[in-house]
Amino acid sequence: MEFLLDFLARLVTQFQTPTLGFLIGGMVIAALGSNLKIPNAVYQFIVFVLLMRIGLHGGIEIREADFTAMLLPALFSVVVGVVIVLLGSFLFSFLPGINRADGYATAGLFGAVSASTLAAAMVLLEEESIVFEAWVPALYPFMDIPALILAIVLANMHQHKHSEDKHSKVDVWGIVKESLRGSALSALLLGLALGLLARPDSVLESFYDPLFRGFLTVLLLVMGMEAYERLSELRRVAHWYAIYAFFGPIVHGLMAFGLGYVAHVLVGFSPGGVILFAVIAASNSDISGPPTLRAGIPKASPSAYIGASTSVGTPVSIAVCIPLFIALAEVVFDV
Amino acid sequence: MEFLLDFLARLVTQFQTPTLGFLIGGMVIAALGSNLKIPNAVYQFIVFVLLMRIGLHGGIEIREADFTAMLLPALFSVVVGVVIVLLGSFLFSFLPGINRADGYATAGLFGAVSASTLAAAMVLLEEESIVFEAWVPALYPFMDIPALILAIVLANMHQHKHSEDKHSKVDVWGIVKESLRGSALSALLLGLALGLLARPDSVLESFYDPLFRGFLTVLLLVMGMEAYERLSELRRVAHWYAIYAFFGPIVHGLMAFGLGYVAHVLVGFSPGGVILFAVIAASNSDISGPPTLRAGIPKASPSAYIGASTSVGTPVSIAVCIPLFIALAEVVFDV
Amino acid sequence: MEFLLDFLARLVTQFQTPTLGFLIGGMVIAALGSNLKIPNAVYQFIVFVLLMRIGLHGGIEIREADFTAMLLPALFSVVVGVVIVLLGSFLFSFLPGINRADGYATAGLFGAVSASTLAAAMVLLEEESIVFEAWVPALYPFMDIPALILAIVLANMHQHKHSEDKHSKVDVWGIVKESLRGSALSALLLGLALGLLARPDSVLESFYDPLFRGFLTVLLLVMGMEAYERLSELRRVAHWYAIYAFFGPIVHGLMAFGLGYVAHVLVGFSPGGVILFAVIAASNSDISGPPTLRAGIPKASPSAYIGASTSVGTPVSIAVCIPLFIALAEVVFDV
Amino acid sequence: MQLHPAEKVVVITEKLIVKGVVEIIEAAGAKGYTIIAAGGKGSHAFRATSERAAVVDDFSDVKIEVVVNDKSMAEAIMTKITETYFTDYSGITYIEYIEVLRPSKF
Amino acid sequence: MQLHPAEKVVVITEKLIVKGVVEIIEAAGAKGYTIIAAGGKGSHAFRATSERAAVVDDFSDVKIEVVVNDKSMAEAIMTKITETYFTDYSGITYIEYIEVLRPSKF
Amino acid sequence: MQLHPAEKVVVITEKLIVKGVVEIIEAAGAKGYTIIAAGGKGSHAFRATSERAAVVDDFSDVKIEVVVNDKSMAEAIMTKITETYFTDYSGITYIEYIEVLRPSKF
Ligand SMILES: Nc1ncnc2c1ncn2[C@@H]1O[C@H](COP(=O)(O)O)[C@@H](O)[C@H]1O
Ligand SMILES: Nc1ncnc2c1ncn2[C@@H]1O[C@H](COP(=O)(O)O)[C@@H](O)[C@H]1O
Ligand SMILES: Nc1ncnc2c1ncn2[C@@H]1O[C@H](COP(=O)(O)O)[C@@H](O)[C@H]1O
Ligand code: NA
Ligand code: NA
Ligand code: NA
Repeated sequence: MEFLLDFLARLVTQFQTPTLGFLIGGMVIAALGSNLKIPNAVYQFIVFVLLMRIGLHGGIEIREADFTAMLLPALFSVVVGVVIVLLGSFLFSFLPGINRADGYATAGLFGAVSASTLAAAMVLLEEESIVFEAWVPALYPFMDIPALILAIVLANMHQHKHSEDKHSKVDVWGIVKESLRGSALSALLLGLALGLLARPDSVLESFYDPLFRGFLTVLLLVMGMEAYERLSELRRVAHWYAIYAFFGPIVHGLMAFGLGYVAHVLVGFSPGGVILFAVIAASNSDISGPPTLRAGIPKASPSAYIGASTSVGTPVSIAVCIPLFIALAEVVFDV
Repeated sequence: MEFLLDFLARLVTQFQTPTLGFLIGGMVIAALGSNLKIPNAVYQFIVFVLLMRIGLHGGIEIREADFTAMLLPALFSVVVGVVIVLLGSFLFSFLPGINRADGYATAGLFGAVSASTLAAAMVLLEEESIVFEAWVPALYPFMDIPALILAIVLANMHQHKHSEDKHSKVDVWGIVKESLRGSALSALLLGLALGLLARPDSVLESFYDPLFRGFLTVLLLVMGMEAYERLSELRRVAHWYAIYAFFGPIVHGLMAFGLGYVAHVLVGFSPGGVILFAVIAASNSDISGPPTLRAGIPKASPSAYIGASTSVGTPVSIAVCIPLFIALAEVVFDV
Repeated sequence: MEFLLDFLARLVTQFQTPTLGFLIGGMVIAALGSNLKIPNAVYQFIVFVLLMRIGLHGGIEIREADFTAMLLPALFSVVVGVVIVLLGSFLFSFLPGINRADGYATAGLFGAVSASTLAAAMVLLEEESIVFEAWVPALYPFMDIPALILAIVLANMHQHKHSEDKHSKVDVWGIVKESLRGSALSALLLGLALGLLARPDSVLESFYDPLFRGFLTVLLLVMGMEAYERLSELRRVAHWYAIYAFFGPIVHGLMAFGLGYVAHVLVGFSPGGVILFAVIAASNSDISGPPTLRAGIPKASPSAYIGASTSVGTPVSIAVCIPLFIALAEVVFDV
Repeated sequence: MQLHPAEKVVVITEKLIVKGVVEIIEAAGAKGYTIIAAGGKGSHAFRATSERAAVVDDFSDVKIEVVVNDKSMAEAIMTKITETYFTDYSGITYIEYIEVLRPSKF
Repeated sequence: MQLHPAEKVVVITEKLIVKGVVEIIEAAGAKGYTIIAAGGKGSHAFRATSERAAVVDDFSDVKIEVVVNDKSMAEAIMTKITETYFTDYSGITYIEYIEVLRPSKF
Repeated sequence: MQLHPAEKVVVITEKLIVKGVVEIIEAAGAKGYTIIAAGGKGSHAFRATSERAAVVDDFSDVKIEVVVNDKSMAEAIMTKITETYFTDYSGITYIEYIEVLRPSKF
């Protein structure tokens, strides 16, 4: 009861944070037909700066981190990514009116990770002064890549069973490479490497840190506008996608929260880390996932998976899941 | 006499402020044929950040503002916008060699408001430590929209009188919507709403504020380059446009200054507010006005109104009007 | 011996500075086939901000600078630019398999100056707290323009000797104008003028300064990516270009270091100034030089000169020359 | 595969009226269109491409291409756009004869 | 100078598969190609031009043009691209008949 | 309305020389032209489109299109551009036969 009140209070406050305010603002002005546009070049640079900042921070921290502490969360990331895809694929295979390829692709996208959601969660945790291990964002690829690979492999196995062409094999290593080469993961990993090997502390403080929050507001504005604009695509596909996109993030995040709790008990994973880990799981890939899936499961219609993810999944993971997991952590860890 | 000296001294100092320096610098390098270019994507983002910052500030202030204090200035804004358009239309209808449609469009543009001029005035007032009510920039739409609507309505009424087609009516609500949807007003109003409802104070301070002045210098550089480049268009149309564009801003601003003074006496409108109000009146729309007028008065030639506004009107309203009204305020209010 | 150790130590530290880290990072991710891209619009804006900041700083300093102190370094800049081109042209005329026009163009590019290398050196000197006269970057055009003109004149003279068309003359004034109009020099000179005439100190501090270092990291990332991507072009031309591009910067820089030392003795040119002067000489033009040369020596193949400069010359001048000249200055000036 | 004759209508006009032009194209029954950012010069002022900062962004050009396989539809589109817009707005339109692979797509 | 007949193959498709399309073009023996950023609408979803922020950037359109002077090569390129990609990816292809100045370049 | 035959000259070349190419076009008497940003590959190096950061921005391609209704003017433009630039600069030019609505505009 207290938990519910706390969550609701948090939800209300959350709606007043700039983070969520810009997301909703974007939806509203798109719905009102505003001609405001953020140029694509600027948007791409914003994403670069956010991921570089996350990477640099992570890299600097990892320098003195205890590697063994990361092992279990990394392993759990793989597990969560895989389970989400299996669960989603299984679900979609039962639902009526779902093209199987679309189902695998959607499950893959929800197993994968969103950099924007991750950044939003980090800002909110920082605002609430909830600390977390700075290497937690580096769990990103450990969940993202297995999820994408698994979805593509499953889709291809399924197609093979139903086609004569038994020859072509799924190029797993190719998918790994494509994922790592995607603009989001490249920037994150480059940042990690530079944080680890170069000494970027001063430029991080004077440039990447101050831009981080501001750029995030612009990014969320864009996400909000896109969420509205893609609704029409979502409407053209089965409504199961919308339902999955609404409940998926919550379920996935709770699952990860549970595993995070186990890591907390076993290796002292911090409460903030558990929250962030749950948000990573709840998030669904927006920048890098779609092209990888488009290339890997060409039979799947992007309208289905992008619509579900952009219009419902991301707003839910930012607006519902982040405050929910913070409230939950307060109950569980008494932070 | 003392006033004149003060204004001239101020004009000279003004020419040394970065604000005006960048405007003139832009003109000079364009005149010298420089290949320097600010990419359009960056320019659009700069405009967004400026308006968002103005809006956020305004919204935050309005939270605790006394609404009644805003009523009279808002009303006066509508009056000024309307009077400028009536005056201009009347004038142009007497001048020889002026296409009537062009006259209405030009009057509309000078009745409407420029976000860049507004931003420049705010920076200069802040530099001179002259305070103003933070909701003053929110008067923008109260002057802008009536001016644009009136110009379009007048142009259409005139055309109907002289054409057989008596059927089409002017879609006033459509013009209001188009104005509000324009990129400039959308950003300003979104900022206002977020300032009012979300709590963007920290991101405002860490991101939008520091970028504000810097981005303004870049914006003024672009305005300067455009002012020079559009001169050739201005030269191709009647020179009355140039004369109007030179004296219009001064006259319009003085008129508003007078009304602002009335508001000062009646409801305690601050001296800084009066200056800013006069500058808003003196300014002529650069970003949102032209497309609205192009759509609303298609018979008018953009060369006439954009040339007059960009090449003469904006430089005059920034370089002459702002220091003039500050000097005037010193005399009038003894600030 | 001690010097060598110091240089090597410095080289190792250098490899850990963000400056070089981003350059190498760019090469690495390009080599790994990353899809990360910095949009061109953003890149152009970054270059603008860097040069504007360098110019503003220089202009502010020149206000109170002793002009006579600048005379000798300015003269030496012309000398260095001219000598580099003569030396290079002479060399390439002896090497086998080199198209003469390509040789002149390459020599011209290495005589000209790179704004990015200059900016990188400034940041590194500031990090090491080595002071230099703020007008040193203003030496840029004194070396850049003569080098470009001379290369173009030589190439045209050579072509005339070997063609029937004896009529067309080289338009020296045209080349000067084109150089000054190039986006890099325009921004630098505009900044200088504004620093001298306007009072941009506060916007410099609040906007251009904080962005300087951060934007430089992004610029170096782009340079690194380009360096790798242009390797394929370099491979298609004679390997002499690569050899010249490797040793040229070092030799040119040492030559300038010598002249800088003379200026140190004669007019008290600071040690930091000498280092920066040597780096300017070592650098090879990336933004403005290539278009000027393409227009001036159309017979030369851009693949040859751009490949050599971007893939080898710039990395060497940043990664080898800057630490080398700092180490050298420590020995020579005992700083 | 077999090539089939078809028509391509090209419209070059101000960005500002793209929405209206596209509505005409769709109303005429065309199944698709392609839009490309452009700049240029004609009887009206020079319009910059959208790369360079333009204070009034909506005044650069766009090139719109529509492939149809029905010449009367092509002509209808051209005529309707010309009549609706080209008295007041700048723009040109022309037709090219092309051959397509999958005629049912157009 | 003398004009020589040649063919221009046009392909409009998703940015995502440009690499593969270009490989087909080069494998067919074409000596060059031109790529232009585009947006548009067809039987699949509307694709924005690359100017407006798109969360998934790779999904805007590109227009690829290849000039060849061998009609069978033109047809081979069109057929191969259609067969390889246009079942799963959105896109159209058509051919135009043009005249070039320096036929050896193509 | 009535369609009239006309010619469209297309020039694809380096951004750097656009100014000179446009001067030739205007000197030849053409009443307008359209410019589109492009990238591509030919006998010279690959040129990126202007979207991706290029240290030397002027080296991407542009596509320039000129509609005229006088074939000799079209040929004059093509020949002049080829002779002036295409020995040293990269570029191609070709002509297409089109039909326009308002022939007096060209
Ligand atoms: N002769 C022409 N050839 C190619 N494009 C043209 C021509 N005339 C006009 N245009 C294009 O159409 C736009 C509008 O033309 P106008 O209505 O003549 O100002 C111009 O900005 C050019 O992009
Ligand atoms: N009839 C058409 N005319 C011009 N362009 C088209 C047409 N149909 C499709 N396109 C272009 O081809 C792309 C892919 O088409 P589709 O595969 O039908 O979705 C669209 O986004 C348009 O840019
Ligand atoms: N066969 C071709 N088809 C289409 N475009 C071409 C072709 N050849 C060259 N181009 C374009 O013309 C530019 C210059 O070509 P080149 O002079 O051969 O390097 C290239 O970058 C391409 O954009
Ligand atoms: Na996920
Ligand atoms: Na006004
Ligand atoms: Na040099």
